[in-house]
Amino acid sequence: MLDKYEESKVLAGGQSLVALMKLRLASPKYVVDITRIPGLSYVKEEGGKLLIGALTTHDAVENSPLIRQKCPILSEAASRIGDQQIRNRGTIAGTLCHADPSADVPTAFLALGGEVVAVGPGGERVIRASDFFVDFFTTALNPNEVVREVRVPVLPPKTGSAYVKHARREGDFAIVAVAAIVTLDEYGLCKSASIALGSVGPTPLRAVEVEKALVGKKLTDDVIVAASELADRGISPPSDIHGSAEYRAEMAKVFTKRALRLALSRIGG
Amino acid sequence: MAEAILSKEIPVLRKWVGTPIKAKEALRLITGGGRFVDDIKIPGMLYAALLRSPYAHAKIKRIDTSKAEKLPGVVAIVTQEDVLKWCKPYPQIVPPPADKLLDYPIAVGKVRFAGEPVAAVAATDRAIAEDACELIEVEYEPLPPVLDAEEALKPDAPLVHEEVGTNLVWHEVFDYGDVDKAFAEADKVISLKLHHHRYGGAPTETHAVVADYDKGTGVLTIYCNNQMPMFCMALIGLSFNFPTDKIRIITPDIGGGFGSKILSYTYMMLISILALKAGRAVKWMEDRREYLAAGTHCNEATFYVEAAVKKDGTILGIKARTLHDVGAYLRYEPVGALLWIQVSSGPYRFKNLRMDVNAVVTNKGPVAPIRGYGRIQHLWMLERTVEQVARQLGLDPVEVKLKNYIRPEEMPYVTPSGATYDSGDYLTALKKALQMIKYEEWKKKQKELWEQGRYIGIGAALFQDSGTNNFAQVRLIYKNNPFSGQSRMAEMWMDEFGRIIVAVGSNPHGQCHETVVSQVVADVFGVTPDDVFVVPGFDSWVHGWTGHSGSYASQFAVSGIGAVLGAAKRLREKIATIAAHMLKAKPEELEFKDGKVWVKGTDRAVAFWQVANLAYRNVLELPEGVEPGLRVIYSWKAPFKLPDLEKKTVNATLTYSYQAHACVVEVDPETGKVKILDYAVVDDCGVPINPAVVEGQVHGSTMNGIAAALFEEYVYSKDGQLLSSTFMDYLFPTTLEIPDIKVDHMITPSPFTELGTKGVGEGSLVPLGAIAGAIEDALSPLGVVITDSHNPPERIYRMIREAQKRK
Amino acid sequence: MHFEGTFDIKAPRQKVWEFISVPNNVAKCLPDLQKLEVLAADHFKATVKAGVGFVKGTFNFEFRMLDMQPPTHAKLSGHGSGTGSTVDLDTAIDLSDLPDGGTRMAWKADAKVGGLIASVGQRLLEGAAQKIVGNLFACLKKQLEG
Amino acid sequence: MVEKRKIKLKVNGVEMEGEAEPRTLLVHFIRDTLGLTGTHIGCDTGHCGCCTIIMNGVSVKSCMILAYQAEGAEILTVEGLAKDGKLHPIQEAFWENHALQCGYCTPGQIMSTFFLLSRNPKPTEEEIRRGLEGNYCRCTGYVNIVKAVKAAAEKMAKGGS
Repeated sequence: MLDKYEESKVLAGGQSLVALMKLRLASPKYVVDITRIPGLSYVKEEGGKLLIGALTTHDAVENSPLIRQKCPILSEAASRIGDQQIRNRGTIAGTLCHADPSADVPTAFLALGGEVVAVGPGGERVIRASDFFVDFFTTALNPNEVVREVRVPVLPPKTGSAYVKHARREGDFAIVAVAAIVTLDEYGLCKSASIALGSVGPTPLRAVEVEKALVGKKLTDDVIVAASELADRGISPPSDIHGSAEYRAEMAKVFTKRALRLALSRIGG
Repeated sequence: MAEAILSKEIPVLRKWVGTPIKAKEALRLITGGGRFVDDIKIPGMLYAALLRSPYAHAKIKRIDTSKAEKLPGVVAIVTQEDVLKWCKPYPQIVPPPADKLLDYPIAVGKVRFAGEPVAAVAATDRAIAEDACELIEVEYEPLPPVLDAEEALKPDAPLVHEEVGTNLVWHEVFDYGDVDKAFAEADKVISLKLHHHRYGGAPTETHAVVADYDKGTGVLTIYCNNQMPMFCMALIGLSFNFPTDKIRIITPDIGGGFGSKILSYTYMMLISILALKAGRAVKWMEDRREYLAAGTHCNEATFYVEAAVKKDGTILGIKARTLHDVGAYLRYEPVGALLWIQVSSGPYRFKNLRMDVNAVVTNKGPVAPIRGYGRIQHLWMLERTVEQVARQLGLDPVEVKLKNYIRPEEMPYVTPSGATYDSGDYLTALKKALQMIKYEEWKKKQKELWEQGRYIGIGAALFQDSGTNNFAQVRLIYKNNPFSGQSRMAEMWMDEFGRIIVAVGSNPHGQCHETVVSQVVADVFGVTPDDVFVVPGFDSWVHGWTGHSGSYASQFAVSGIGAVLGAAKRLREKIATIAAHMLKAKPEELEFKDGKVWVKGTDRAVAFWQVANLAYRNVLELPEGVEPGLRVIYSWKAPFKLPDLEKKTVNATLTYSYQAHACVVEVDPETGKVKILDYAVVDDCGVPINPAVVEGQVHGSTMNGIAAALFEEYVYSKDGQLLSSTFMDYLFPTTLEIPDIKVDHMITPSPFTELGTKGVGEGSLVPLGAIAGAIEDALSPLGVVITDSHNPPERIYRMIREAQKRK
Repeated sequence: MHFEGTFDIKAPRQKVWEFISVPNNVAKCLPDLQKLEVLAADHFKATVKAGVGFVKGTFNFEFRMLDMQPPTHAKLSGHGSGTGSTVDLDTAIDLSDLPDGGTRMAWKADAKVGGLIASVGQRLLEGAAQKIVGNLFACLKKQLEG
Repeated sequence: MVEKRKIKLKVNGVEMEGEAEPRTLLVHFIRDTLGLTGTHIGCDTGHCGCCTIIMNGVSVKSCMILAYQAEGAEILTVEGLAKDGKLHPIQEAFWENHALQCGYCTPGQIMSTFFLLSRNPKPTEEEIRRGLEGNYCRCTGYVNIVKAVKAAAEKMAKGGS
């Protein structure tokens, strides 16, 4: 159907799109409201993954006991979105497809190495987080595809995660946001580290250099501090009145450090 | 306390005055029954949208509305041609040459700031009107914009108004005491350059107008949310080619103002012209982007300050050169550049002051009389200066302030500029505020915390909230300005059933005038506030008004209540005369109680309705010479004098409320973000009529100040584009940014007002002073000096980095 | 906003010059060209669609080729409006020979954006503008070599 | 111009219907078509919360929803709170605590409080502040609003509707 209506835009909650339309920044010819499609709001566990219906609201993601227990960083990111009314209406697929690099959930989603299930005329396909975000407001979805389901891994034991953001006001888009997930091995060394940065480029970005500097090491504070210093590698932050590119680059380091400390402090036995 | 300030002329029982009764107007507002301009619907009403300039400075070469006119639903379009047909330029209050400045409700020939209206469309719905705006073709010739006051004064700077020939629209030097002597005798001279940023009122309701032209009667009714429309009437009357006797202005409930809703007279005229052209009623509701872009920002000011001081911190004198960036048009300016004269030495005792004042036009939004208008900039400058005096002398800022404060026994105190501070105890107030945040404990903790790398700072400041202004002060801008003083009109009547009704010429928007008036009147007539009906809103055909009427300059408790008391006295006397006749007693033997007039100490009484019946229907039984009816008007006039144009002194305001603020902040040294850990306010506005209303005003002005200090700034790009143009970037603080605000009160009655009341409301945004001081205190180990009134994280971060480099 | 770049084209300078001095060729490289109206050899109107992702606006541009110094230097200046915004674009192109017989094109572009996009799009504007301008010149190169 | 379409929904317990264009916002539909003007508009970008209503049990900003999306919805606006002349405890608490001045943001504040207390009857101060984050107020500094929400919670615990 999206083929039939060129220049159409899917509305999955509309907490971003409607605002842009009101400002007359976006004027799609057609708006397709999918919020009424039944059965697209759920959270379930299957094969080591959490399967989240496309239309699950941020509020539901924030408060889902399953997500809080098995993938707390996603709830944490969702809880930082806008305000209660926005979280009541906005959906997980909506914010992912909107692909604003300063939004909260996309950054956590990238760090988690999640995936989306896209449906189109040609059937279904799975797109990995690392391939999903293409540019500002641009994803790997074809114009005739919609997201049916979002999948994130159940975090393994000895894993700590944290989503932190630097913003002028609580609910604002981040000046810099960091999602950090670290897993320790039985010797207490860093088995894996996944760090994503928001608001420092056209899409959320993985802080690959930082991750490399952590894996295999004992995560002393010195190691964390040293690794965080690499957070400005390979980013291209925008400038606005709340933070210049240089400031964002510095804050990327600071908040990577803070996210890592917090994540580490959260690792249970 | 009460005794001292009991009215001499009328016995005001203090039963209701001073009681925090529930606000009468709140009932309709909590049930969705409030009526705001946007709620008004008139048959056949059209909806307007404005096309605004994308350029900060450009010639308008051509406007082509033909495509827009063809759009179905479009009824009328107004551009510069229509405006020139309907309007003369607005009168200006500046001396030549700036008095030649041409200002209209819409851009004529040239746009002078991004967001200036260029065309207005009326259509059958708002969306169509907006579509039509997109179809209007405007050919611009971009001109280089000038966006900074100092740049604007350079000889080669682009001219905002060619007809004026300079961007310097007003310059005056005010010299009080012997400044040169003070500087000659100084142990030390402290010099600073300071910048006070642009922020705004940002009421939750934006500007709105419904203009309804009735062909039959020729009457033009303007529904609006202007907060002093009858003052604006002077501007409208002098520039609008429409008979003033046929203009009726109505303000229903108003969703906040904070000074920014004083300048909407340009919109009142523009939408009226649209309605006249369309021949139908037109509604215009401003959207938030328009509100933020179109000005009504506060005065942006740059200060070059020098303070002459003694080693012990005694301030001998201050010299300041100030540059006020007033934006593209004067509108209410350069009053904002003058109003420091109400608080020239702030709470301090120094007598020698030289102010070199400059008002400059730029290609930014025009400024407006925002809460604390003109005084804030000056009081903030004094506060920064005094704290730097302390720091540069190695003294405690709090000690230096207390040392230099005016003493309570010196009240009433005449300032260098001739203002008379009526009453107050600044020292006690500041100490109280400091106790409320546990100043001593924090001072002790502070040192340890610094060692742990935590930057905690304490700030304290006291600003006056000067209320009830004397318009004669504008004669110090230009001697020919034909206004002076301050006045208010109230009308009061008892209907034939004995009910009391009051109409006051004010335009309240949260000040609860219906409530406080009914409290005062209830005490005069010995009834309850529920027995007194205060006509809501404002209607120029119903409410008595003078050219000073409106709600502004913290004064209703003085001027409005002054008029109400006067009217109540007249009505009471007339009722007493008739009642005395009915009771065969002398008026002075009577007392008013429970809806009856009694002969004191007896059980003889007549009910109000019986008196009213005589007055309205049974008129042959009225005593000799008493006119039928029970309806009176009273106009109150403040006891002001004209200024001394030689000395340039004036008693610019009647009352001086004040607030002492103290706060504790923590600065995150890695990010520059400031967190408020504790905040306390001590307020003294004389005798409160309704303490709950007063406390609400204190909370609000405190939030306003916190917002300005840490969150809200109008930022322009180097091309003159407003970058903080939505609530995404103009950071209105929420419940999560504003801390709980502790408030305590002092009551020092004003000797100059009948009930000892003082105006309250502007609270003079003291947080600008207190928070700047607290940040500077927190970062004192680094020697950071706060020179800007707005301190967002990146700015603080950079100052910290630079300081660390220096070390 | 100021952008600039340099790239080499495998084509002789005269050919490059002849190509870029023709409105039709230049217009082909404008983003998502909707409509082209050539008014003179150095003067044309173009309707384009530009933006980021689905946040796109339609702009009506008027371009003029100025200061033409064949075959070394040319200026293209355009004014566009749309989406409650205005765009003023000034580009300068300098051509020089390369030893291998190719041509080096050095370009500069200054863009001023006003109105809605400038005031609400600041976070994205610079990146977006850079892409659009970059693509324009990349496209010229492609056409000349292809 | 796209032609209008009829929308049916339940507002404050009453079945209502009216016509709207595809681009009509729910808040305009409620105010202009249904004539319920207690719900206000304070910005263009979904920040201020003046237009907050309860839609299908949750608080939403009616300026961020298209009228078409409300087809068949159950909506509660500030006009629907007081029952047969008796104020809702939240309204009483706002009045008694002087939690409003100009009153323009108040309906939104009250509807957000309604949702907050429906989900969390005994909120801490922090939870209250978080719950009302999406509702701007310029007059009160939020101090008395937070007080009022606490008071409302107590009233409702004592079994006031």
